[in-house]
Amino acid sequence: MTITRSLVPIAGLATGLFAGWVVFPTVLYTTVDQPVQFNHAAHTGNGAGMSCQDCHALGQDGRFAGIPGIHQCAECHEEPIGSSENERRFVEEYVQQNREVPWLVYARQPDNAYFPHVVHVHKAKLACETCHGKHGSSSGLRPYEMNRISGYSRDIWGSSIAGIKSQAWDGMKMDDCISCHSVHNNDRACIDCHK
Amino acid sequence: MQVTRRGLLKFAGASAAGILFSPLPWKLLDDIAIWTQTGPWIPKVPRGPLTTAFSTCALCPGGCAVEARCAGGIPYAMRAAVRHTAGRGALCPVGMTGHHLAYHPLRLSGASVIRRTSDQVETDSLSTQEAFDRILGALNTRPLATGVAVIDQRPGRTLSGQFRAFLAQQSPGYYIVPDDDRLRMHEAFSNACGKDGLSLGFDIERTATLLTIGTPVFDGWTRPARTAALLDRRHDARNPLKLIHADPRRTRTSVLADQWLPIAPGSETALVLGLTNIVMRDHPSLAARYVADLHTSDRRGMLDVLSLFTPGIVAKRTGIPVDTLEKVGSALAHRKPSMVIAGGDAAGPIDRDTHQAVAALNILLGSYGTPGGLLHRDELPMPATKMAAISTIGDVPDGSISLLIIDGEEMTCSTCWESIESKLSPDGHLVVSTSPFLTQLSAHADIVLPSPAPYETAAEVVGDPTDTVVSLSISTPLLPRKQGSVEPIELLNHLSGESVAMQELLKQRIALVHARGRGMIAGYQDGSGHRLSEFASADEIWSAFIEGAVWTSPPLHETPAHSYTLLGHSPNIVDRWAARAEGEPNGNGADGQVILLPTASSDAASCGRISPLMTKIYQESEVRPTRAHLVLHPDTGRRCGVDDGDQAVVQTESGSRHVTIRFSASLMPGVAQLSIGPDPNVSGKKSEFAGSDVFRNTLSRSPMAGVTAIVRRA
Amino acid sequence: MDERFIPRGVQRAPFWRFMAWIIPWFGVLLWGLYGASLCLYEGLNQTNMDNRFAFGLWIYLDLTVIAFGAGAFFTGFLLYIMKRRELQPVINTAVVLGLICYSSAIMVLMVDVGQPLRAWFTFWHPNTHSMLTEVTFCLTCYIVVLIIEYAPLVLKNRQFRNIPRFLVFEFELHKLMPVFAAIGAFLSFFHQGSLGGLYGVLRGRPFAFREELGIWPTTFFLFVLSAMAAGPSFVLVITRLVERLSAKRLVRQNVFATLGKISGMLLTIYLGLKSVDTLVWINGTSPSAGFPAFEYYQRASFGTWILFAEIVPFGLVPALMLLNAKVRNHTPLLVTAALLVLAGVTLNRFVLTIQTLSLPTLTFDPFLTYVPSWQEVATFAAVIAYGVLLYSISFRYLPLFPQEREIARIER
Amino acid sequence: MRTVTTARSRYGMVIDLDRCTGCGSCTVACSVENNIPPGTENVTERTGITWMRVYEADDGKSFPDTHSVFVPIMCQQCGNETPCMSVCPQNAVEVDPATGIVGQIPERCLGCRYCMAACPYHARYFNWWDPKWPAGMEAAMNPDVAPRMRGVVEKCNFCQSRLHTARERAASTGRTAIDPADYVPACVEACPQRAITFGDLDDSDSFVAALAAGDRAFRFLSRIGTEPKVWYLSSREWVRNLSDRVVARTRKENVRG
Repeated sequence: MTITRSLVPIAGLATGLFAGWVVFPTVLYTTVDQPVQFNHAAHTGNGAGMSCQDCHALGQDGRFAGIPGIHQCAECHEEPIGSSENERRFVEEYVQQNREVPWLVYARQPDNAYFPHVVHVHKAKLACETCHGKHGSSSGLRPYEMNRISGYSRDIWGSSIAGIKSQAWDGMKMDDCISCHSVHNNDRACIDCHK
Repeated sequence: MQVTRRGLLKFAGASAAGILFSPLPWKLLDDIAIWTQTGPWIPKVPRGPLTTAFSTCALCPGGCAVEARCAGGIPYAMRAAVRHTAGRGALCPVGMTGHHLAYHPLRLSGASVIRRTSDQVETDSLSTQEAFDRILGALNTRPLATGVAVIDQRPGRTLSGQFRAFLAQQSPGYYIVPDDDRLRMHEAFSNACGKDGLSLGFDIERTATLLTIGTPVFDGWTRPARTAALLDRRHDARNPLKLIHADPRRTRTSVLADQWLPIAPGSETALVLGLTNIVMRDHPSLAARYVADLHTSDRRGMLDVLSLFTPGIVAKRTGIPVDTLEKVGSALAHRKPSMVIAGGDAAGPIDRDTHQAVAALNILLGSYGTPGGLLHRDELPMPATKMAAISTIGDVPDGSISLLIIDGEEMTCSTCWESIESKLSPDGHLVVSTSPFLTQLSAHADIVLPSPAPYETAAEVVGDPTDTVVSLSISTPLLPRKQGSVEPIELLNHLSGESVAMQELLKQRIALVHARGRGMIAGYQDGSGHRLSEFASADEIWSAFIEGAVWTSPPLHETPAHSYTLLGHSPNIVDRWAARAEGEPNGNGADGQVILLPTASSDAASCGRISPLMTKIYQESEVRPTRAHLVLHPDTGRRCGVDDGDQAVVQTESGSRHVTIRFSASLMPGVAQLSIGPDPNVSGKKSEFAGSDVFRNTLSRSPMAGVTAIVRRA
Repeated sequence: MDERFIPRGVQRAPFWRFMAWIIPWFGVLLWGLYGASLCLYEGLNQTNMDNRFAFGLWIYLDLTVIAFGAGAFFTGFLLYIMKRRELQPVINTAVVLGLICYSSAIMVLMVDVGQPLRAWFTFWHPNTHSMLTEVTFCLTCYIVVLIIEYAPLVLKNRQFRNIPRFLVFEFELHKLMPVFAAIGAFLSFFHQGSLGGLYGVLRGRPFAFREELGIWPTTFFLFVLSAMAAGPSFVLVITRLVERLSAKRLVRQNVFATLGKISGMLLTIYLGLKSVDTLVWINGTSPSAGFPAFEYYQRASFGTWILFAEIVPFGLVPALMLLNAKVRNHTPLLVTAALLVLAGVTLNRFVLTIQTLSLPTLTFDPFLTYVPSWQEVATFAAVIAYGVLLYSISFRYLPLFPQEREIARIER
Repeated sequence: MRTVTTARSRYGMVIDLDRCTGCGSCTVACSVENNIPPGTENVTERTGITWMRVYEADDGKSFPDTHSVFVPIMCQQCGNETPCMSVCPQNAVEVDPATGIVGQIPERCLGCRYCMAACPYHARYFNWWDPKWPAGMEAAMNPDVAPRMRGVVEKCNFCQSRLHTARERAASTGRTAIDPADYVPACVEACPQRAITFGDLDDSDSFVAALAAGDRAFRFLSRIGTEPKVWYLSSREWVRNLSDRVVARTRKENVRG
């Protein structure tokens, strides 16, 4: 009898922990598939041999171009290369209609965050992988996980719901910016990274 | 096991504790805080490559060069192209927001029929073709002896020429332009010189003494770059500018002038004639030079009438002390070059008799045809031949128009609907308007064909009409043209059965300019000048124009006439001038009576639609007064029984309006100032078109004369 | 109907009369909550505050009720720390009043800020230089203390007393009360001061700016003193009001006299310091910031009378009255004096919050006025209704006045 | 280990009141640049948002002797005892040590408006309404500046987005310091009368430092001791006397700013 009695609070505790650690993250995020699949590995390294900068270039004025426009894809993909269904759909629905692909950007920060790629690449000499991980050698695009409340990509928070960072590139919250800036910069100000 | 209340409580308590030891509450708190920053109700900024494009602002004829910063090809900010000759790095607030007009909430989305109820304007859409057919029907089936008319809000464009060519084929066809100060000034000079078709510009950049009779030189009267030049001229070491501003109203120009002559309302003719008298009396050499030697045909009459305007009488009439008048007269006579400019206010033109007096004084001062004075402008050739004569609404017989096309947004408030209404045929008429928005005039139309908004089409900019330099440029399109908009030329083509493209017409005009070979083309980025001969063809100039270049031509050096008729040829002008020596009753605030004076900024904001963002200076700060505020001197206000901040009603013989009282001790006692400019507060609301016109039928008088009004607490 | 909840040995009005009293107040509360929810949902554009009048009725209300609520901490301090046993009969009512004042201040603040969902940022990213941080921390801690102080009172309800565990818990809490009273006194001391410092540090508002003593502007200390003077007066006035409304004697006359005496003494000290402070400000602080002090009093309704009123009729007069034993033993005069004290503190808070903002700073600034919107007034009314309701319920069901039963027995 | 120390500067502005015509270009350019939405229907001069605002001030005399001057007022970027920064309970206001710019962080702000009460220049504005543009006009928003939400305070920050752009440009060309020509706030660029000068006050070669040291220069409410970094110029004595109240002036009634 006493055992069953003391089981009640333990069951309650377990339920609470389960709800917080397991149910909550699944409910919090919604997953969306990318409009088209993209194989980074096929384009870089041993694939087509391109570098990150070939598509994600820094402009003359130092502004980062972000994801290339459809015209840039069209330079090679005017006609389908290979016979995959994804490729055919990509060429027919986007390239030939000159429509931009509404990519869901894993690393996209909200409007109020300002991140100058050029300063980090040219001045701080950071490699793309430091922040973007092995995205450049991935062979497909995983589903985009969006926080239902804040609208952020899950990549901003990081894969661990507890916010524990396993890799340098896993999670890019303000604290992550600060942890690096506090080491490398004497004069820090909010307006350095906020716009 | 039994479920007890205690058991449930324990379970709930423990799970709450469990949740506390999970990320749930903490991450939820964090995410909710982020949600307050990124919620879906907060607009997202556009993304896309950042570029710049050059164009010309077409909101007013000033034609300032603009550099548009674009994101993803859509302009998001305008700034003046710094090194460009037109604009010279200066833009007015209206021009800075020209790219917003395409998104104006009151923009018409397609051809519409307007329905008017007692206090409301509503639109029903119809297809462009239907609208064309109805207009063509009205043209073809119009009652006998009635005519077609076009009111051209912005004369001098190639399109204006096409309108005139079309009207020349109609019988009768009236080509009507706003009856503004420019027109009246040219009439006055033409009268005095016995020459027709004069086109004069004001060489303010070289003037040493400038007397402005109500001309709002610091309030949107000309390009901001010229205003800056005026300020620079003040600090000119050799021959600094002295600006004297005569106006009963306290405006930005009154504030910024070197000297403000707060003349009694309606006394501007007396002031001009009084100054003429002083100049002739104290400087007989001037008088001899221009009046005697040059065989002025009416010397006697002039001298007779001037004898009525002794400094004492004028001082009494204008409220300006005698010694001030003497000093101003002396400055005009001695600090050369000097010039007198009258009118140019968006609130309406000054009457013709005053313009005649101003022309006489200018001739007397030797300002006509002299650098620093009034110079002949080059003329822009027009590709059309056989054009209808230029007339004003007053020239059109009553009840004679059965089809009226009102082109464009009104630039000044000088043409009011009341003056048009009586000209329409009582046997049926159709009024068509081509404006992207409903404005004061187009709201009275039957059918609206919305023209493209600024920067949606290649628009021609013919240059500041007050400048001595003539210019021509193209407002390069920066935005995709909105579906449903109709270029006025398309309507004209439909009516005349032709099919000319606007672009071809523009090129024809450019070819004519090219053929004449006068002037320079200034490059779009650095403003570097190129002779016309450097361009092989009109097409090449066109390409330069599309990239933001401008053609400019300096003033012509024509010798002044040898003989003047200072009284003009206007019959009985002497009598009418003489009558101006006596004062009109001034509003003293007793019984709430004041003289109500209209004010308005003269830039593109005066009557047309402005960017929604202009609430910043019209409503969210006190930079520009809105129609909602009546400004008066505290003494006047108190005599009217109103206090600062009160809600009040101002009533004239033509209407009444609810206003908020603003006191300002810097205003002339007995007058009240009310803006006729836009009021973003009522923009698009019923009240905008309803009974708001306290100045109705009175704008044909000088804006400085004002109207009698009663102010009382609401 | 609800007899079984009413404390033993006391007489309470019949249930229907209680309801007739409660329901209108409940209506006011609902109206106020509607106004407040409009402000939360539509935004603060529902108020008549603006960029120049960034603070309005609500901040004024906050400062005033918190000054009144000072009775709670100060009575607790006197009773538990200074061992003034004669205040025992009013400690409960003081705690309830304190709880009402503080909780309503916090609720109004939540409506007043533009982003209540982010209000916890103050705890996460606190600016230790800000008086408002100090206020926020102290208020939050102190409201917890007040709840803990209120809890044993709730547990004293007849029905709760039947549960033995509650009885034990209440007893344990009682033993701890001096500790909480000490914590409460400490926290209150700080935030009453910080509320004063809130305006005293405004360098850009020379009307409110004061020289520093230590790290705090003088208004810090003046606020503490004036709140300590107002607190007992508020307890006195409310207790007397409840006596009148319920037609019962609740405490003995000597308790009123003690409260009055404490109030009077503190008010006297406050007035002395306030006068010195005012003189220093007029002759030193303000002119050296470029603002001749006489200018402040040249504006329409804000003449020097306001300064005079604060110091003489609402300061000196009640102080002298309360220091006089005869007055203290004459209830109507005593209540009048206490009301004057409260009026003085109200006026002081008004001057500091509203007059400060309406006075121009830049030479071409206008003098501004502000009239609260109905939503602001409704929220204000909701706070009063909330207070009346909480107090009425507490009075009906909890043994607020230990002396009541005794007095009733004697009188019977 | 700290490896990078940004070159320090103290940005400031000088506004020539003898050249200001009160046209409002600066106000509008600022609003365009900083994504300040158009005012709502019932907005007034007391509830609107105008980071850069032109006031009309006068010498206190009555008609016809009144002299007026137009005074553009924005955040004066106080350098000492910055009133707004010290009062913010949650560090939503800060003075950038590298530039001296007083920054307002809307994401941190809880909308208590204490800073607005603290600011003697009335340069801080509260978002009384949700930010809203007419349909479609969001396309004309500046991509470099994030819009603010309802319920927070905002103010001039010397166009920090343009500072960002200038830094990017410097980084892309390998320079450590930005080119002064690359960093010009929108109001400075927009002023048709060239009345506003901007630059590093600590750089003794800069035009702005020379102007601020001149005889015509003054600052508003200088006696409060907030050390603003915005200076004003005028050769008219009565205009310079507008700086502080202690300069005895007979105020006429109801003078409006």
